[in-house]
Amino acid sequence: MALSAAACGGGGNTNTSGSTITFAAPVSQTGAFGQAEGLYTLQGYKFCQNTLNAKGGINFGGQSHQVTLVTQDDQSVAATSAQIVDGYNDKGYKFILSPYGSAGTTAVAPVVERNGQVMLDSNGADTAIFTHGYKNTFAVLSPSSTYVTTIIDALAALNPAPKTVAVIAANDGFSQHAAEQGVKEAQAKGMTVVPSPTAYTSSTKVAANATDVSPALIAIKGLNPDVIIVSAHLNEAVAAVKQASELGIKPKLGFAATVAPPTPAFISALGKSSEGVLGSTQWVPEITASDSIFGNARAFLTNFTTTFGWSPDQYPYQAADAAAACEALALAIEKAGSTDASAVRNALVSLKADTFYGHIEFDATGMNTNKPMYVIQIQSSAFVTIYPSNLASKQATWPAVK
Amino acid sequence: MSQLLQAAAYGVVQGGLLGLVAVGFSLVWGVMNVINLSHGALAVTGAYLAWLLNLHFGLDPFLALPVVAIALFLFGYALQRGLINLVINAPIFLTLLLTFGLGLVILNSLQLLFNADDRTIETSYASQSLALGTVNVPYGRLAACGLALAITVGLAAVMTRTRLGHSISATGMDRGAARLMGIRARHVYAITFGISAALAGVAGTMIATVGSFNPTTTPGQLTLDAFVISVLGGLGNMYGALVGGLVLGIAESVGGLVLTGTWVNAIAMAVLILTLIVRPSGLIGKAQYSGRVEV
Amino acid sequence: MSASPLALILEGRKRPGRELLAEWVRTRRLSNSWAAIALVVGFAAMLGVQQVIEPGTMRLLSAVFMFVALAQAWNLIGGFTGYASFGQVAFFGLGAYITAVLMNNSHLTFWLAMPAAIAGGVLFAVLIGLPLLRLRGHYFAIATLGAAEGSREVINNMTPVTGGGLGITIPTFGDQAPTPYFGKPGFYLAFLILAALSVAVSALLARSRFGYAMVAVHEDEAAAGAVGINTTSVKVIAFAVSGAIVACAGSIYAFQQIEFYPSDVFDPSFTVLMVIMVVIGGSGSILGPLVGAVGLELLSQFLRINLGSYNQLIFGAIIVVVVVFFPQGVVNFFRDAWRLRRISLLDNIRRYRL
Amino acid sequence: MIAPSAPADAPVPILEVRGLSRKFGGVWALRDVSFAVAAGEVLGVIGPNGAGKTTLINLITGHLRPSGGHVLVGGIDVTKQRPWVIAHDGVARTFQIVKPFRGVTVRENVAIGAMHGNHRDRSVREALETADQILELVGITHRAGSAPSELSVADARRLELAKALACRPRLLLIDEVMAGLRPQEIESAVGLIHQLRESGITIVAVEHVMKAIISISDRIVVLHHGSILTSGTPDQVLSDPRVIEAYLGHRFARRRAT
Repeated sequence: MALSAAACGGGGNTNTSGSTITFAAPVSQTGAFGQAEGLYTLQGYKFCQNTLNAKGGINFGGQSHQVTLVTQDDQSVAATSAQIVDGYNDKGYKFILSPYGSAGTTAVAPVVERNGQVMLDSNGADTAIFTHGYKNTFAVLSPSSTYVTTIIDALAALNPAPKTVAVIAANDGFSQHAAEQGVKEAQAKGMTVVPSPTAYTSSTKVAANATDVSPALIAIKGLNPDVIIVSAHLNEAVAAVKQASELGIKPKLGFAATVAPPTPAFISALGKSSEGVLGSTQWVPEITASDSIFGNARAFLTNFTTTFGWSPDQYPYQAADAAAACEALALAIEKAGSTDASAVRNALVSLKADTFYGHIEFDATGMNTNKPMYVIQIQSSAFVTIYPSNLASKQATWPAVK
Repeated sequence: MSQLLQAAAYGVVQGGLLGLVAVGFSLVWGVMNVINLSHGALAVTGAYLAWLLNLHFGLDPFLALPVVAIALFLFGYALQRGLINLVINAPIFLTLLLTFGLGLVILNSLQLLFNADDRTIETSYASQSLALGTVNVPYGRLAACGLALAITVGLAAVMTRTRLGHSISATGMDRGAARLMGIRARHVYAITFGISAALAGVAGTMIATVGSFNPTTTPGQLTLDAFVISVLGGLGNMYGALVGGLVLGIAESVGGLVLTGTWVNAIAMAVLILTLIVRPSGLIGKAQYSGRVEV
Repeated sequence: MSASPLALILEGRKRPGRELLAEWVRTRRLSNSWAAIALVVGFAAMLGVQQVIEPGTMRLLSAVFMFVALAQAWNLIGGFTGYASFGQVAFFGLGAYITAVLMNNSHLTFWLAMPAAIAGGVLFAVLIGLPLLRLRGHYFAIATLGAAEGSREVINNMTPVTGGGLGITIPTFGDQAPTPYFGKPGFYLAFLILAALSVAVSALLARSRFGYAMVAVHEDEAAAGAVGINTTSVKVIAFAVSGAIVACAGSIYAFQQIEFYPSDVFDPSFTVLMVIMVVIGGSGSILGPLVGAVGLELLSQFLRINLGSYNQLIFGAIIVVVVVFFPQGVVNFFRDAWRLRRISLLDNIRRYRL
Repeated sequence: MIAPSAPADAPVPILEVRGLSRKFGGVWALRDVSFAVAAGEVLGVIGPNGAGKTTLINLITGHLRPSGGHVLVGGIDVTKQRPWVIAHDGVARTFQIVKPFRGVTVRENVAIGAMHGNHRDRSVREALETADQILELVGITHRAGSAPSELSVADARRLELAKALACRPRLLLIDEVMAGLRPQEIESAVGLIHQLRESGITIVAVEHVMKAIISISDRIVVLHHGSILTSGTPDQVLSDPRVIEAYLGHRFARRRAT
């Protein structure tokens, strides 16, 4: 079956089969992201490829084109990702799906730009990627600047809303940018940021991937913030929750963190201590839009989790990002009616599509404009959507700490 | 002030845990002149073992310690006997490279077996803490610290009072002479490495209990910590690892509070380098093996 | 005093440099110039290869060339001089950041930024070399490791200048670019030249008085001092030349990458790879690091491309096997085997086992 | 600045040590040792194990730093100078425990001395030529291409001497080059030292082999517990009852008597 969203894909079942189209991606199979975020991203790409092909591939010019996914391990090293993408260019692979993470995507973006390839960014959220005027990189996901602001918005909507928050941030681009915007949002909502609004750049800044964040926690001990927000990746967030308990630091209302809580690894690393933690996420299964490939968000979740053996309560959202990136590329190719990279790029610029991932539309910098972020809470070891309220599946347990 | 006290208290218990990580590493380095880059991987192997025992049999991590220690001892013994002894007389780089390769094999196997997710062993007590006024001392790290102290004292007693200990230190100081005394170096080395692996396993179990671990970033971090601590404390000194661990733990905790950002890490390295320049034998005493006879 | 042969020897010759140069030119033969010829032929061959390969393959080979330079650089201090630095990546990161900061913040051309990076590498080598090269063995290793980790943290925290953990970008697009981007053929050439220069510098040093001084320092510093070798300056110069090469590699690498973070260019695995390449290839020679770098980088890429999740596991296992069977390095093993007309891996294992 | 102790018109001694002392931990290895060596002289230094002989050499060549006192070479104070500076002043030495450069051949070992020592050869090629001449002089030309580890004890000592000679010293300090050698090897070594002396090199020889030291020395200094017990011509020293009693022991005394 063809993609319904495509304007020119009228042929449907009668299409003859055309040449296959290659989507190429550097993926992290070993190293820090191997068997973790890198794997989830790869699963998302694979799921997209399989589903797409089962539904008849990409249709244009009266032919249906199957998609081949080509991947190579980048060992979780950014320079290797870039090298792989250059290698793909030799083989004529113009359609690139991003590696996992901001560092890898940042390294690949200029390569794609020079080679005239097109990249769909699934999991690189650092706003820095979009400030260099790259024309060939398009991100389906929301940028880093929204990760903490959405948490603040969710907190402001809760009852009781926090009056004071503390922000701990890792020393990496993604986390610092997220914290910066988050602090502004908190102040706009009338919250007090302790120990100071710039603490995330000094006393509550922690090393990226730190497993000991006690100095930052001690810096806020005694200040009794209502909520502690951790703008960081998994290691730092896990350490923050554990060590806060060790140090007798109890936020009055609860904990929130950016990318860590909506990952199964967060629950496995914290066990019961993960209960009640809020986390911002790129995708939730309650999203209402749908498309003809994956169906709606709930159907995506059901089919994806069955295919790869995940629990529907704990799913890796990175896979949804990946599948959405892959889908956006397919839609653009169909819209362009061609496998010419610049035609596809132009099609991406004007793409407007509703998908299981929500509305996809790119602005001049390549960001998915107006895509909202969502907030989940961990309840009984399951991700529960609590924000925005129209998508909330359950009430938030609030205050989260007893 | 109360923040400083809290930081100091946390630094002490954290330092004990760090000492536990380093004690086995320091032993192997001192006795065999081998810098074991797979030490962190062995610790994480122990952590997975304790985690599995907890997951499937509900075994408390402290009760799992003997099982982990014995299993890791046997693994370590076999590694030394079957592999590391093959290049033990080679220049230091070779054992370094061998253990680096070994570490890659171990941690990639773990990653493929258990995936790369962070794991923890959940207990009802480890993340609780003893409140002394405004200062909280976490039980889990306190226990780990006590364990480090007990193990260090025990190891020192073994080394100074038992036949085995004498064999180990004699082999460490002069292998040729030890051989003349009828000590089987192959066996003694294997036992030494086995003990070190067992201690690594114990440390890994404690880390799994008070924090979390994964097969990708934890091993390298632990090996680096052990490396730094062994040098700080003084090589081959039985109490060196503990002292080095405490120094590092307190410095990171208090320094992290006083200095903004992550400058503390830069300062820690500066302290390390200064220690090396001023007192290459470590912060306490003279190194036991400084007069080593190389054969 | 009689003019006995001994007295003549003891008096020594004091010939002018011009005479020595003339003699050097006169004595050039095929037999004593083969290394230089091989280098030129190799360089030309790689230029030829460039004409027939795809740009992406050029990038892969650029990485190989870079590791050739890095391995040669490490070999100068770790192999010849016997000071195993575990912090050479500090020079790499420093070179990368000096280049990026100058090109990004000061809009300086690469042709000034790269020499500045090299100068920075030399300066840093002298600054940390003077105190640290007094330490021996493991203590030097751990101290240099500390220096590398420490310098990464300094870069990480100098946010206003370096961008800190937020990374840094070299402007390469449009009229913002202080130097037009080289592109893949350009970087292939840049790394090839760097590799060839590092091999040439190593080979020239190895055959010079300085080369013998490095070997003497490696074997015995007291004895080296007794025959008039200024051990301090030999060590510092070897460290500085090594640092200069690594900083230059870091500089070119930074320009090639465009955007990077401190953790990318201070990654300790760069140092580990340098050590592995030199030791497995055969330390203290010119060919050893060359063979080690080319062999291991190609092997690592091959495994990465073909073995998926298992590639690092197999790579680790290969290191273990090579260390056990070729403890003196592959090149040294085959050289000895050729000399003795006898190949025996068992002899090899017997040599170092307990 | 140190004033010369000799009268102004007397020739400056090539080596002078003044009040030289060195402490290890709390123990004096050498205490307040003073003597002078005139150009062209051969000075023997004897003493039992632990008397401080090797420490004395290490202090003169800068391999150890003195706890007190001064070393003057050709009237110039070189106390606390680094070893290579002293080597460039024309002072060469051998090591009691031989220290060859194991990574290179015997010939290259000697060449390293030739290219870095006092009158430095300016190219490797020249240094290798010099090495060949010196190897012939000390009689190990046939081992030129060998690795140092393959040498016999006697040849290793010769190599040690060859390395020192390659530095073209005006003052040569030899530390027990004859220990453990067979009688005929000692004889040839003695012959070589005589030859060196004739070519104008001043020699300070620390030696255990009595017969050898007597035959080569103009004067002998006896060290005991880090201090000078006595000094004088070989005959004076050997007939000194303190030396015979306290140091040389009864066996040697008896042998002298018969």
